Amino acid sequence: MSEQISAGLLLLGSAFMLLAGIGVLRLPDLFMRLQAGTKASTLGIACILLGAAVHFQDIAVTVRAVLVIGFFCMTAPVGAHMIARAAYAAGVPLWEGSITDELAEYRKTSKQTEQDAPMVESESEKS
Amino acid sequence: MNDVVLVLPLLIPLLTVALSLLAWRWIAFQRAVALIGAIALLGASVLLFQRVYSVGTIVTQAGAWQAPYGITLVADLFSAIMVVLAGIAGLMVVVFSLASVDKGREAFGYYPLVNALLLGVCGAFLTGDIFNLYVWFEVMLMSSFVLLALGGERPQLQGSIKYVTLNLVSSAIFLAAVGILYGLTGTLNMADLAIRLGESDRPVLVTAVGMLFLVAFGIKAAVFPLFFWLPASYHTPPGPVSALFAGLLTKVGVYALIRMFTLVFVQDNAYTHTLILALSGLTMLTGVLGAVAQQEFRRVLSFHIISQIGYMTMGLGLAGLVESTELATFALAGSIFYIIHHIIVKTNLFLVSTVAGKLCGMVELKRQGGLYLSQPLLAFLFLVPAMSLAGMPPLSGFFAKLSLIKAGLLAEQYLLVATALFVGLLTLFSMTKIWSEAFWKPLPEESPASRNPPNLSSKQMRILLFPIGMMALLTITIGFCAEPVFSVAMRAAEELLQRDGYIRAVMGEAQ
Amino acid sequence: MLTLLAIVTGCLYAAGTYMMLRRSLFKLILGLVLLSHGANLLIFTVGGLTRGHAPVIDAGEDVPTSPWADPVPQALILTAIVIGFAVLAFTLTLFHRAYQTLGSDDPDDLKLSDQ
Amino acid sequence: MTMFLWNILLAIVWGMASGVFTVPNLIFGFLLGYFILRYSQLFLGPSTYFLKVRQVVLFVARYIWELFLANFRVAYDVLIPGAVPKQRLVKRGGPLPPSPLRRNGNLSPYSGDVRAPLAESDYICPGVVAVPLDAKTDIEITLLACLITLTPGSVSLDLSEDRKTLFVHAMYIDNQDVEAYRRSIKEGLERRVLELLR
Amino acid sequence: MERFFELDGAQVLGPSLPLAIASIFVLAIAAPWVNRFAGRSAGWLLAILPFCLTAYFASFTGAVASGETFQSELIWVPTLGVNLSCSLDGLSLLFALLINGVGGLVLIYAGGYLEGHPLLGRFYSFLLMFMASMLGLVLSANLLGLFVFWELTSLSSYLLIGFDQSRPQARASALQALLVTGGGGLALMAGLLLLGSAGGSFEIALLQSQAEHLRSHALYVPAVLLILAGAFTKSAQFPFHFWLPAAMEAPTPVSAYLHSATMVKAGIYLIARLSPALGGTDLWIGTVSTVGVCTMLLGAWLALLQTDLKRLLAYSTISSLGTLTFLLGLGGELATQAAIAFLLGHALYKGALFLVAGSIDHSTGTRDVRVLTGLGKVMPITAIAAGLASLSMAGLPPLFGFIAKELSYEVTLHSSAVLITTAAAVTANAFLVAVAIVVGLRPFWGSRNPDLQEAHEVTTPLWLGPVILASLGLVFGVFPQFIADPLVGAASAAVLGRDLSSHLTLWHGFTTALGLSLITLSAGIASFAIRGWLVKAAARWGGIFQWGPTRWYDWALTALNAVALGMTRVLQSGYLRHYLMITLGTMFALASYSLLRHGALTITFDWSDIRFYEAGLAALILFAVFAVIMVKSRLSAIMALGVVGYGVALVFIMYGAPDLAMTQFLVETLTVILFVLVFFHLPESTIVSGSVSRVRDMIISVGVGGVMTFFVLLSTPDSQKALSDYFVTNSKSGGHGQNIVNVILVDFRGLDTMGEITVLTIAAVGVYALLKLRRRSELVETGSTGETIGLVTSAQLAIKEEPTAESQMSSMILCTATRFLLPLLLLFSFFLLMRGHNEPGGGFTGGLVAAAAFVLYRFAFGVAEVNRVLPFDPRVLMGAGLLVALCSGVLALFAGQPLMTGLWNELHIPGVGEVPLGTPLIFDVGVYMAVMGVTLSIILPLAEE
Amino acid sequence: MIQETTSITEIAIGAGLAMIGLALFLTFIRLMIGPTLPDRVVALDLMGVLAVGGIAAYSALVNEPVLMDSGTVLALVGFLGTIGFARYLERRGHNE
Ligand code: NA
Ligand code: NA
Repeated sequence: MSEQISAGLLLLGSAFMLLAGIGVLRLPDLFMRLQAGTKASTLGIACILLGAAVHFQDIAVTVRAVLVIGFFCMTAPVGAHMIARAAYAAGVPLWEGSITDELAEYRKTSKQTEQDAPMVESESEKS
Repeated sequence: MNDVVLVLPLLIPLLTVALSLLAWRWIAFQRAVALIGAIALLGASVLLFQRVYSVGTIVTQAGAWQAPYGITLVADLFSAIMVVLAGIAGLMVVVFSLASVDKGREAFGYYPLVNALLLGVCGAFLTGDIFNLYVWFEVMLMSSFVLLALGGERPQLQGSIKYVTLNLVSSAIFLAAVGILYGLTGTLNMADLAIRLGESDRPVLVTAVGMLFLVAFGIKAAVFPLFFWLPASYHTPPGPVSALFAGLLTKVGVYALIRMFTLVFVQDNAYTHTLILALSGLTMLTGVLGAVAQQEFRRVLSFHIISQIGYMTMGLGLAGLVESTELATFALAGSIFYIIHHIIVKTNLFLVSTVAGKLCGMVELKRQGGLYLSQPLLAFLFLVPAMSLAGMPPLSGFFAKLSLIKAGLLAEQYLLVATALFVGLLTLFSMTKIWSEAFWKPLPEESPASRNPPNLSSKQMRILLFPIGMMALLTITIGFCAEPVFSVAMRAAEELLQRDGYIRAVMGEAQ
Repeated sequence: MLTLLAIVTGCLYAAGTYMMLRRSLFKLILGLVLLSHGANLLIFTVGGLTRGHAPVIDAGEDVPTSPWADPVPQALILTAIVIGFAVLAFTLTLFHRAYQTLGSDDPDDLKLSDQ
Repeated sequence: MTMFLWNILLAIVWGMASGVFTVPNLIFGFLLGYFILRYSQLFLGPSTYFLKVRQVVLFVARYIWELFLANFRVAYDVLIPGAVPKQRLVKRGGPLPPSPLRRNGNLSPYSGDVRAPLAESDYICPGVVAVPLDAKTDIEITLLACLITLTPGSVSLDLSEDRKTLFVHAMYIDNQDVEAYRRSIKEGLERRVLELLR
Repeated sequence: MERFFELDGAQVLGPSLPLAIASIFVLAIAAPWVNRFAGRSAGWLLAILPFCLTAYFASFTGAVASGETFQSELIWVPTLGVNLSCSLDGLSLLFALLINGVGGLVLIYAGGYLEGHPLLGRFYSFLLMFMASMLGLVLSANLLGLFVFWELTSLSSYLLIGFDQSRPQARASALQALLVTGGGGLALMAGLLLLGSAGGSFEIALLQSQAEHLRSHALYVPAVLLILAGAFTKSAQFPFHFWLPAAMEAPTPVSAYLHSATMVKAGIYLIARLSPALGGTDLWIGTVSTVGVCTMLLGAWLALLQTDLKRLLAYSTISSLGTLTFLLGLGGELATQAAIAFLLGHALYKGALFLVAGSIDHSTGTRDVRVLTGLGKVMPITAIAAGLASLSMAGLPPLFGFIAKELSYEVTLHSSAVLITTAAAVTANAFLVAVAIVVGLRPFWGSRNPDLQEAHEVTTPLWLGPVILASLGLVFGVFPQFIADPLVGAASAAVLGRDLSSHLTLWHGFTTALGLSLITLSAGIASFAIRGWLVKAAARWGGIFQWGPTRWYDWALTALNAVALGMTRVLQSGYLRHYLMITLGTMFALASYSLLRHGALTITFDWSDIRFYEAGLAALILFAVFAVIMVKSRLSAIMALGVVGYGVALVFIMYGAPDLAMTQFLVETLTVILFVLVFFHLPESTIVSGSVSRVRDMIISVGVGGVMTFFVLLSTPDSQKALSDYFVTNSKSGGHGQNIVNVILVDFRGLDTMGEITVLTIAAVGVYALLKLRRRSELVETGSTGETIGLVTSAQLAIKEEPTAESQMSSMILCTATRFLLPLLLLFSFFLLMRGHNEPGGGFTGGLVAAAAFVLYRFAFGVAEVNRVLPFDPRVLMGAGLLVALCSGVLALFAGQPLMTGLWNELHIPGVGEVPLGTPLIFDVGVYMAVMGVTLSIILPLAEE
Repeated sequence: MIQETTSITEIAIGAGLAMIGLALFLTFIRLMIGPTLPDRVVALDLMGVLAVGGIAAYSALVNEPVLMDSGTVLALVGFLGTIGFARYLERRGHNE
């Protein structure tokens, strides 16, 4: 039974990994590639680690697997956020099919208000 | 067997490094520690020498793991001699540094770096393990990298880049060769390697690996055509650093060559040692011609290092080629004597060049001058090592050259002897060039020193001249006491050539 | 597998050499790193290859389960890697400083100290 | 919190008692302890622990479920030929085509507006959306941002300087309805996070 | 090697002869002080010793004349065959007397000549040093001992010729003399060594006793040629004669002493000394006498053409030296006696004449013979001395020169080539008569040149020497029997190696030789008369002499410099790429030739046992390597490099090396971060090398790579794994650890690790210093302070950091996450450290992870904040780590165990049981601290940039 | 201990390793083609994660749990590298 579970988890995880790889290659802009790369791989790694834990059936391995999964869940989004933020700040373009960019609007207005008045008016507050 | 005296030359500099780092901001403490450490190192090395001289090769198995399993530290007479020389050069350079190194460098680890360099050098001399040798080489190299670049002046950086790059290539080759040796034999202990390579069923491969070592150590020793890093860099750092490098670093390469090609790679001497001999001749010649072409005090000296490395390897080459054991011993003893002579003389010449540079305010010989009149003591103290380098009797260099040339003649290597003699003449030529330009010639008008004379306090001057004087005295002493020194070299050479003693000492009953 | 790794090692050496001969200090360092990877892999390979089994003794036993990988090359390489890191850190900084001071990344502009 | 520690203690005690320190056994011990503790509320007095545990379990379960769903959605887009607009794939490595949404210069006449998607795809409809925050503390904001990022299809891009707005890059703004998307985050994930933490 | 050879029947003197030499050396050292304290009388004081020694040596004349030899044994470096043993026979005695006698007079003379000269003390010193060396040379019984002194005379000559160092000409002449004699000296050394190996000893007496053996030895010809080369250079024989006239740059006492009376005769001495052992063969006679004749003629002719007093004398000295060589080359009783007599006579008159020339120069300020006339009245004493000396030189009876010349004519008349030799001798002597008139008589004749108003008689020290020397010429001429046997006879006997009695007489009767003397005299007077015409004629043909050896010397120097410069330019080109190419090419060439020189090698390529993921991994690494080479962007190259590193780490994992992989992952990531930090500023490099150089580089690279591949394939291990077997079996029992790699690192091969953390520490210091230690001019951009070589630390200048931009840019999300991650990572690093001995991990990985935690903190919060959080200076932490590691290793020493021996103790922890605790674990803690300190020391300052 | 008979786990892991390997190659392509620096950073980050997965799968394949620890370390420093790049990006911009 556990053999099947671990095999399944490992396969599923690997599939997600592959998905991440394909996504990173195929998606049209950085932000979308980032999404595919971060999330599918996090899910994939979680599955693989769980599969390995099931495979070994060892408390120490399991604890470490769980800790690493936790670690990934903590760091992967932070990392993705950091790249996205930096990329956006550095002016990496969005895909031409994007329908809205409210951050750009916010930046523009806050720059203006910095000069004109201290009031900060964001896109979201308008809506 | 457990000899504390064998590990002291490693522990003392390491302790000074650690203490200096702990007191990172307390420079006065670092100076004191460096001085005490250097004195202690010299003392320990003399003790070690005494011990080895009286009881023969001594061995300690680090971690109490029997050879070939652990790392063996071993001091035979050759190692002990080298360690003493390192101790002498180290102490002299540290004393000299006290009065000549600027505050900035002192604040950024100058003294711990010097000690780390000495650590690496002593480690390389004392280890009996090929990979451990690599590690000590790296300690030495890394310290030399930093010492060379410390201060970050333009020529320093330029020189450092070449020095670092070429030495890293050497390290990479060394490392690969060690790996291959391990693959071939499954051991790292040099004595064990000597046994196993002798039994190897792949002699061609063994020789080829030997070539890798030849190149790796040849780079460190600055042998033709692998010497480029040396003239590119040695004249760039502060004087005492150059002096330490000039005295010790290439000699570690020579030491390693001698060790490897008398202990480990002796299966195909007709091939390997002929090669070494050919390289020796070319090294002498290219080095000295390079020196002739130079117009700067330290650059001249730098090229001379190369030229003299040729002499040192010449003895090794001869020792591997001649039939008679007696002659082989004699030739190798010539090499060892040459090394002894060279370390002291070369270190001293670089120190003199530093003082000359400080006094004249410039390094180019053309713009130096007048020291014969203004600094008679310095002039005399230059003349002693310079003439010794040129092989003038009764100074140390004469006996060094004499023994090698004699060995060459007895081995009927006439072309090499002719080269060596010619190179000797050119050495004399460039030493007199320095003498004539920096000392005899009046100080040129355009020299900065003639406008604003250097302000070296007499106390500073005394500290600067003390090590120079001591080493000049040593040069003269070696000349006058050439017999005892040479007979020690003979004994060391004998031990090197009769590998069994070394192997038995290291391997103990395990063999 | 030995054959494959031998070729990879050779390629690392070749690439390292080639990079070092370019006219750029940056590539020179890349070359050095490749060379040191090559050396590490070489030691690893000639030390003998054993699939999968680390030289770690399981709890309650006295020797590792056979066949174990040879721990000696591993220790050597570990030392070499760490030394290599130290050397690289220094070299990088040196080249960085050299670039700042000399204003060039071209090693051919470094002739001053030889002439 | 004390209850949680008690629970763990009970699990360990169970492990020691049974002498088997395997994962399933410990989990079993934990569950056993949970129900014992829950029962002992009767004489120990009520605790928020059990509510929180239920919340966490539900939250995690739902989150993981959403994670899977979202991942499959991305998988579809990525895997199905044609889902990803082709003209972008042709231009690998080359310079990017001029885009009205590129932020440099004054080329942002559409900001704040919704514009028609360029792609043939019905699925991918990306954009940067500003989400006003009710979350206040560092931990709340961070957790929310991380969870948003961890959900496929959205990445937390940046936080406004007054920490009141989170900008999210979304891959699927369904029906090109930005407001609906904003709402789905505010009333979905943010609400649940705040419930959990407060 | 060789034992000191004791001549049968020699008198052993004890150390008195070496002591005589040493005493002069000691005096040489003391001379400057003597000069300082004794002032004007220093010359007199210093001369006491040489005069005493003259008397001392004179006391041997009787015994020596009766055929005795005295020896002093002093072993110096027997292993090399160098001994200071001395022997005193007739030849040595003659020289010893000359050296000390003339030397004493010259010292007195110098006191007057250089009175008030600031460097007079040094002058005395050098002169005495020469005197001692020369004495040593002639007393040495050992060839190599002789050589030692030989070289010392060259050196002292160098210092004396260049005594007036401010003049470029003096320096050049000194160098020329040194190079010529030094070069000869090296040839001599080789020759002596060959001779020694042929004869099995360097003791002259022993060599003499086996002359037959030597002359038939295979090494005879090269030995003789090399030795003669040495002798000829020293004694200014053609074509090496040119240095001697140039050496006239030296102060006149030097010329008188070294360059006429003594040093230049060292070559003559050597030829004489070795002729019993080596002489008598055709080679010897032919070479020596031919060179002698040529030198004799050339010197005499050139002497006649000079206008400078000293140069006249110098060329005439060359001629005389030629005569001596010629005579010695002929060999035989008569020739030898003639040579010895000539040598003595020449030393006396030429020394005197040189000193006179110096006096004239001192008195009038000029040495130009064209203006020097009529000084006889103002300088009567000098004139008398000059007259006597020049008459002796001209060979007029009753002066000693006459006897010597008569003897030499006797020799030529009895030689095999009577006509040529006699004609040559007469010609040369005739010219020398003219020269004698020019230097010794002309300046004092006739009316005084009005330009020489200041001329005056010289002081006592200046006339004493010439007068004594010249008078001796007269005394010996009138009473030749005084010196016939004791000096000339004994010396000749020594040269010949057999007893003989000498019969020197002033008057032989009307012989052919007397006739030749008359011819010589009249021809000499005639050539003096037509000297002006001769000079003009020579000037017309002077072009020939432009092609003389002086030119050769200049050419040789120019060529040497050109070759040296050219070679150095080519080899030491300054191009790092060339250096690398040559270095790597050498490695490739040597390795591949060594592999292939015994024919082709069989290499087996085994593709069978490859799993698909292994192939995939290899392919990934190769792609990445290819990418590193090909990509244009720096960042891409760095990332590709990272992929290579990760790929290698995966290889490590595949073959069971988790520790290695861990370290590699950590190091690789830090490397990439370092690269990024450093190349933050750098622009892309735009230089693309040409296709030719690319192909060339590719060939070298493929060669290097190919060789390495072959090495790997060829050196597959046999099953001999003694080392690892031992480690595996002893790891747990002896090393108390289950992770064998870690046990190797901290215990079996702990010394490696000790060295390694030292390397790390040094590198960290280096990085820190490179970044923080700046030139003042670099920091003060304006450069208003001008040229300062001094260095300043950035702390001293307190560069303002800009924390504002940094903190603004930081993401709150990252900061919050980091607050949680930092303790977590530190905990993990401790975990790695603690378990490292038993499972993958250890001090390195632990330290690196701990450092990584702080680096992360720095990325989130900036430099200032991380400095606040860090409880220690990273440099101090490194030092502490080193110290801990060191102490853990040293503890064993106190327990009487070898360095780094693990000391273990079972620690009872209630509930857990026995926990082994040992010094290797402490060592690992030291490693942890050092690695952490190092990494922080490297990365934090770089991140500040 | 690699078992002689092929178990279901082995098949699954083999397939998994193949998928991960494929993913690595695809990601590597993205690393090389960019076009922007953040693209490369994303790719490199992903390669690290893929490697962790590969290590875990491989350690299950050869039944050697100690190998997994190196994966743990990689996960840890991979994050550090990504953050480093991100900081670099913020300062430098995407133009490399
Ligand atoms: Na390395
Ligand atoms: Na190590």
